[in-house]
Amino acid sequence: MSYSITEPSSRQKKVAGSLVILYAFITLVPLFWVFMTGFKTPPDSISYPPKILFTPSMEGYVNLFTTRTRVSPERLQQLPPPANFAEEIVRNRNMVIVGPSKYGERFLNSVIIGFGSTFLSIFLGTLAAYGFSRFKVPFKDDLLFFILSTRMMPPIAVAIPIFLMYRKLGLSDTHVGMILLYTAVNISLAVWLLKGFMDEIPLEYEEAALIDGYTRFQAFYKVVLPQAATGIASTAIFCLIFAWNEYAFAVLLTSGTAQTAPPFIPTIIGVGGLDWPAMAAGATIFLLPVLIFTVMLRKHLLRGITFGAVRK
Amino acid sequence: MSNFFSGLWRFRRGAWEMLATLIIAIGVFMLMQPFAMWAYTYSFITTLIGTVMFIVVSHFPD
Amino acid sequence: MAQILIKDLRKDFGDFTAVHASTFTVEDGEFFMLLGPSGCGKTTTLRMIAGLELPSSGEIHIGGKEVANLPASERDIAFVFQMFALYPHFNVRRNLSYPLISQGMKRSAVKARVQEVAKILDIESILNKPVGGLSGGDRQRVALGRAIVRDPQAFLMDEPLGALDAEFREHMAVELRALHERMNATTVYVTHDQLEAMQMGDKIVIMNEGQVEQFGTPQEVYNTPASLFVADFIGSPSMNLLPFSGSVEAGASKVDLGGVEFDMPVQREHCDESMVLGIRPENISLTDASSYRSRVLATEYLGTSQIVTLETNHGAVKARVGSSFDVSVGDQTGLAFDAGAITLFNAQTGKALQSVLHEGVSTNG
Amino acid sequence: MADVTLNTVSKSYGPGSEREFAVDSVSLEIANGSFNVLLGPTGAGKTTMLRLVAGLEKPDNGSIHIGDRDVTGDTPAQRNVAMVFQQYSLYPHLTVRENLAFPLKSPLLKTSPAEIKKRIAEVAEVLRISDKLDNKSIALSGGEMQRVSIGRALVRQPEVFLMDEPLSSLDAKLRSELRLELKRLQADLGATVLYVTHDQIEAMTMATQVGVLHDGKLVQHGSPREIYENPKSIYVASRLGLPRINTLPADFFAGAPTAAATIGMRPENIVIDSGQPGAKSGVVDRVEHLGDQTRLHITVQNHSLVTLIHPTLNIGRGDSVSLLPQSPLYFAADGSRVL
Amino acid sequence: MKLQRLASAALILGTGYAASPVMADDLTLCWAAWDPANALVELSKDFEAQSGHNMSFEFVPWPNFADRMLNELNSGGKLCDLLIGDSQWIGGGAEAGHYVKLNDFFDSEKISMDDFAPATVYAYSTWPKGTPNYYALPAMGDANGWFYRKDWFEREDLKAEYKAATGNELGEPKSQKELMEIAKFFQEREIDGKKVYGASIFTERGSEGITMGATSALYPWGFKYENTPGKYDMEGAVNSPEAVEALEFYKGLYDCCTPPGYTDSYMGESLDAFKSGQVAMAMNWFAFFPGLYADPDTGGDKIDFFVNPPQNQAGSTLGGQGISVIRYSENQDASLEYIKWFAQPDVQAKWWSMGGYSAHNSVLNDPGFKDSQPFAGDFLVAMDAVQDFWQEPAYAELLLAMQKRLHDYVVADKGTAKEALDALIEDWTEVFEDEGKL
Amino acid sequence: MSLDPVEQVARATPVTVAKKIRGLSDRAIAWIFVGPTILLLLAINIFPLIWTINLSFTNYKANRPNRPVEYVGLRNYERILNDSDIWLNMQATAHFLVWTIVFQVLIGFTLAWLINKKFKGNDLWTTIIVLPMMLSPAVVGNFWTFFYQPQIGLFNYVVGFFTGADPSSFEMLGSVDLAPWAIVIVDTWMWTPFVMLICLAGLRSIPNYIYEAAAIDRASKWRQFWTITLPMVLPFLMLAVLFRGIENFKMFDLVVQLTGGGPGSTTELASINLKREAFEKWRTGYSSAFAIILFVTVFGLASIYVKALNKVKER
Repeated sequence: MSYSITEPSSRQKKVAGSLVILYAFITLVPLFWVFMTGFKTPPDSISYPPKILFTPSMEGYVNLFTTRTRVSPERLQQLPPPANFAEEIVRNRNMVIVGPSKYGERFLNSVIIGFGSTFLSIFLGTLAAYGFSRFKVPFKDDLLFFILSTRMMPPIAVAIPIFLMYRKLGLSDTHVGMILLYTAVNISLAVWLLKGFMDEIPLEYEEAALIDGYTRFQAFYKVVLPQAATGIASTAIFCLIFAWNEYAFAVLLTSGTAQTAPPFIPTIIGVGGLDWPAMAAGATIFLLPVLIFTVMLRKHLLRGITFGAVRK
Repeated sequence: MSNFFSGLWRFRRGAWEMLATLIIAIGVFMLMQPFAMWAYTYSFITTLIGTVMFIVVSHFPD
Repeated sequence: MAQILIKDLRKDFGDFTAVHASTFTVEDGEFFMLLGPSGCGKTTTLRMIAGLELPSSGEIHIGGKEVANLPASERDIAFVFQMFALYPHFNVRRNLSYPLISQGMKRSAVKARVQEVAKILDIESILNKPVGGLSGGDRQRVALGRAIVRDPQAFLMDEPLGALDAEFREHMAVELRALHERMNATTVYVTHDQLEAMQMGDKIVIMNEGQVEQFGTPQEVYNTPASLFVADFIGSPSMNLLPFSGSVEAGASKVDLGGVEFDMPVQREHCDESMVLGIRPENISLTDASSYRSRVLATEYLGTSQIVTLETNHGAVKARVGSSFDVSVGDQTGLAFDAGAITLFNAQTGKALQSVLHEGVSTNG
Repeated sequence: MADVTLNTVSKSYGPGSEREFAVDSVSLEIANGSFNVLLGPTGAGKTTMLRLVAGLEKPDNGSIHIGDRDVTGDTPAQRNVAMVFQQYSLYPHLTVRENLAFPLKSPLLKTSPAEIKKRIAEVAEVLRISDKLDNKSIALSGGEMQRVSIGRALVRQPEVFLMDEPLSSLDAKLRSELRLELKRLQADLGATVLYVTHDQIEAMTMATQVGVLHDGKLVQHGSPREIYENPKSIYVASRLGLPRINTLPADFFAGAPTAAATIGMRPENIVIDSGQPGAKSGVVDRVEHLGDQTRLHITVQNHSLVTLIHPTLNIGRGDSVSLLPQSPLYFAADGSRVL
Repeated sequence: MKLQRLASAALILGTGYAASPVMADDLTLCWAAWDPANALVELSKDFEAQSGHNMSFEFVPWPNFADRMLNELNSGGKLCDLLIGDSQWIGGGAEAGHYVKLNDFFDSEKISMDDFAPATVYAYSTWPKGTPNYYALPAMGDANGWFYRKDWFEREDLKAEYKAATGNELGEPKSQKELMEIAKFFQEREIDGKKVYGASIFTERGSEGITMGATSALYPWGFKYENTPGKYDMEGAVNSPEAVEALEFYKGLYDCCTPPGYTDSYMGESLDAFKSGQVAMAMNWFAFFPGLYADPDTGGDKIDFFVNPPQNQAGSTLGGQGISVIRYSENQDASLEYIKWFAQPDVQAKWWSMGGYSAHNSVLNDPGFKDSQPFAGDFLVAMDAVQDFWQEPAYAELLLAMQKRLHDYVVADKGTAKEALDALIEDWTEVFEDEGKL
Repeated sequence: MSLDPVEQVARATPVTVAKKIRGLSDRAIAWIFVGPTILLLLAINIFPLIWTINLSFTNYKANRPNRPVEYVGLRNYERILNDSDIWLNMQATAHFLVWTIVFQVLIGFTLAWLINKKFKGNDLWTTIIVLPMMLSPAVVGNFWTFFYQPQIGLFNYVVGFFTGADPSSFEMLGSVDLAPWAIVIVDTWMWTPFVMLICLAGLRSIPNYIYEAAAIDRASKWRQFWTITLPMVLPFLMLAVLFRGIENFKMFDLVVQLTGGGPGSTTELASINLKREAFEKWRTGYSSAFAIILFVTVFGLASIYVKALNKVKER
């Protein structure tokens, strides 16, 4: 019998485990349902009672990536046989594909703006975090609070002046505008997180480098950066996820050219038969990277959500 | 409790921050409570006072 | 206060055995040291006595009552943790009251008792302070206070000075021992610091890899180590261990070390395997009269004495000589050993060979 | 190698009125090739002094010379000193070899790859870490790490070695081993070393010169023996020696000089049962058998004393003994030595 | 290394500019995402072939359309070169200068507004209303109408049952009240083993849905925005007894006869309810009718259409849009070229044939028009009696106030119809006061 | 060691480098590092904020650039703070805020407490539970509207399955009574893991020896929970509550996608109304005042939050 005061008994563990697993299932069911819906046909997706078993179909994905138009059966007859499976699925609904949908573009926008702003926030954030971590900056605490508080601001409220400013500067609905904006929002997280990571790198390393004949900048570059690499990487993922998921700014400040996926996905639904499978397919593709990143991040999750205050 | 009052008297950060926090909390409560319209009307100024006070007193010595 | 009796105590963690069948007795009122390097099972032993771990097998008697399978709360012992384990969200007074309130004592009685203990430990002035801001020493006192306040049958202490800095440790050790003199409570004290054990303990148990190596008073353990491990572990610098091969008969009183004969205590045991000769640094004298030659490698001045490191045919040997003794690096000198202080070990088993000197040496008590 | 001179160097920290001197106008000459230990408790200013010499801090006042160069305003890089830190001086993201090469690759030295290789090989040989060169530095044991740290300093061939408690994070056995090794290296290289510690054993065993610091001031500077046997103040006397020196009012025993307020007696310098006149009798509270020595805790007229006796003497608790000081040290009321 | 970083930073910044549409001859047309838009894509292929310009399209679903496009216009965005914007936007578009004034262009290209149906020109093109200042070319005529399950209406058993229950013949309703009667008849009726419901109507909260739906009841009852046009005297008009009755009727229709879950439904949901066979009747814009008719499952003989029934008078809610050139566009010439092309009678004819509702007289007045599609005749009838919402520059404020008051009353059961309309007058008064019009 | 070291250094250090190194004080370097971030934030946060304050005293409308702008003093604030409709928005916000926090704290703490039992595989399940909070709220809101469809939706079906009620007999999003709870449910599903993670960190920050000490001190499990576990997790819990409070006070994306504020104005949270005022009605001046009110509230809460953050950090 192995027993200790602080170690729960195996029975306790079993009970706790099963309750947690039960909750995990509650967590998973909606996600799983969305994933499945992506492979249903539109009629299957709205059947009552909801179908758990169904014949998988790529229709949702085809609809997601194409724009289609309805043609008369007569004309359908005259068309050459379908060139690919997508065409075939669409023809079955009396339609033809007229071109790609905007989803690809929006997804690409998400990627560009996501990575762009992440890069910029990490770049600026690393510098600032190093500055705050290592130097006596006047009003340091106030500056840090100010930086953090910018992240707490309601996006809609911030968007009002930004909208006017961007209109003046011609930055509305541009990638640059969105990258700058997301950078401004993300930089607080980046500074706080990275400062935490850098505080953990003992000062001695840099001092050793200084004595060894390196300048401050070189010491920063050769000694601090490599050691902060893990921290920088996880901070980057956090920034990326934020930019990836952001909706309010995107819906208010973009309309097409630089529009990201989140405001776009709800509009996939279409008119003339709500296209849930396409929406689900869009959501699935969009959520997948975040799911993967979350699993990668799980060790740093806590730091990320508490701005580095709580270490795990 | 007596610590709290002497802290206020001596302009110590802890006590004053507590007070400011309290005022902010009251302001936020007034903003969102479902009981009295007048409380809603004066919520903003209460929160504003609390917040400004917090910024000021956070520079008091510990 | 009570006697603690440990019998065949064993603890397994899965495949790993942390403590092998240990047996020893802590007499009533004794300051008892559990000494050993980290991972030797001393803390596990202590935790089993406390009831923080349940033993895999064996018996623990506290004050005549078999408690091996009772939870900690029913054993009536107090425990002082290495990290003090003060409740960080309480002030000093609440920390001290906690065990009393837990066992349902009346508030007024609690207050009086806390005051009393605070007086003993001289911490009355900090009773209302949060424990977070206290110095290491004060925390230590509060932790002790929390142990004392209950008036338990025994105190168990897990490296209580380990978290203090070196300067303060010395001071607290004296204070702790003085407290013991006053209260005379049975105390089991775990440490990895041999000096601390020697300084404070009435009795010492030395453990290694879950096994009890030796049991005895500090002097016994120092003078007559039961094994190579103990010889090396106790003392600073530790015992010089000179490996040699040869054979020793029971009754022999001389040993041949690389052609030089040394007197030694009369042996009670025969051994013809490879052996180790153990001699403490202060039992070596530098004299040209000896034919056992060596060269001085280094000298270290210590004020009261100096340590001379010498190169011999059997490896480096350290000798402790008077600080005024004139010796410098590179000198050639002979070495003489104090005949009564030599211990021979069987190099294979690591055990000391029985001799006149080693009568009564115990590996369990 | 070069000698180092500190000339009334001061350094203070803290805001306005609460400014405290970490180093208070210290002048010190460190001879070329000497092993200097700065000894003092936490907060005595010893690390600050080291950092001032390294250039990691700028002094408020005074000047620092290395060789005949005034380096007071120089950056650490310009001073050509090497420093071994208490811990963390190895870069965890680099291998041992890269760590050793790091100082050589600095923009100041820009050593050629061939030269780097050669020097690393030499140093690794000296420190017996040749087989560890390609390990990640975090994969090393504590002792190995500290050796590599020293190697990083050696490879530079600097003018001065600065060491900040390099052994304090190691366990006792390893510490005594490395102590000897360090001493040997220093002697072989003839290096100038400035070494900071709070461990009196390290100070006594390694130093050619010990500087005792107290509240930012250098109280005494001399050889270990000099400091132990001839302390300038009661403070210095109590820094060295284990157990600590016993202090009693000067008139406790007859024969004190008039200026003396305190008499200091090293534990080994108290004669037990001498039977001579002037001896005071006390009661033994506790006997500590430490093997190599036996300590007696004695109460003499409400004063506690610790003495050392030979382990073979058979004195037990409650015995009464008579005590007489042998070559005692006398101190004035301000703590200074009365000769 | 540092240089590399800078370079990549510049690259990322650069993509922002590179992605902006600056290439000439590449026109973007913005519209709502619905059936007619797909038709326009097909139609525009001719333009691409003729002009060499490249057309791309930005279609936004209706619930987001106004939001997104007005945002785009107000931010001075360059996303759209051409915009088919809602009729109510004309005022704001003209006043804030989002739209290019087309008079000179029309004159020089000999495009006459007389060639288009007057109601559409009035509603879709002019600002101030009724003056010859044109900011758009009528592109898509539209009104709110109804369609129903002809197959169910024609089932003898149901007909008999309906007759027995109400004493009337089951057929296209002739009045709003009859519409409700029919809807009640179908509500929760079991047809082919499936529970069906009466009617699907607009209840959407976010954009304009419930206003468009409720005005389809309000107009036939005789609802007026003002007592005297142009005076903004709303008291007694907006909350007239007829208006109150009409609103109560609409709520009644919502409460009695709509399928569950249709609390926030607009065009998409309406179509969905119909296509999935849940409802007997549904309200929607004429624009969808070609698509509905062509639907293989519920179209063809299974469907028929009727104009929004009159009550005290005939009245339909106006939809439809004109096409405008955006002033921020860098391709205004090419955009105008598109409009010129689009205004040609034969293009307009093709437009109608492909599913778009031309407003061109040559199409509408064609003798064959009425019978060209089952809903063509209804369309003409509807367009004769259309009314539009406020066409004020502050229309959004007016609309959103109405959305709130109507939804609060109809769906969220808050207060009475009178209270809702009174509150609406208050809201509107405030808006007009801010505007300086009161 | 052939070269004199002094010589060596002197040769290796070019004069310009030496000067440069000497020329840049630590303070200058600090500003080089910190400056760009501060500048960016000044440009994209502070300047606009000041602008907003200025606008809040005007009757400006962003969709009417040609209309004369007048300063109206505090009129916008007066209107907002005397508007009972906006007060109702605030109450809806409060309902959402209070209940999400209550549920998230209860469920989150319980989950953390269970996970802290360290059963086998708890890491894996924790990661799975955490997934929802990392997702895009807009997309989450969007697909939950699908689950909430009365006839075809999974939610109604599951509830119907377990309670026997007709799934189409209730409308989570369309009914005045249920809609406020519908958004609470989704927010709880999404953000409970957040509270759980922080509670877990709190629980794990309690060293085992504290419990051992308590056991030695003869405290019962019950007493241990109330006197040790709870008080020691409390700062963490505060942090979670404050953060969720701030986040839900400014909640927009999730609820917009779920109900859009409906039915009627039942779930019209402050941000949703603000968006309507600012970007649909384009009453820029008025909504700037509204924004400032939200700003100040959030800023006040954020100050408290940072205070709590530092408290936890000291652990």
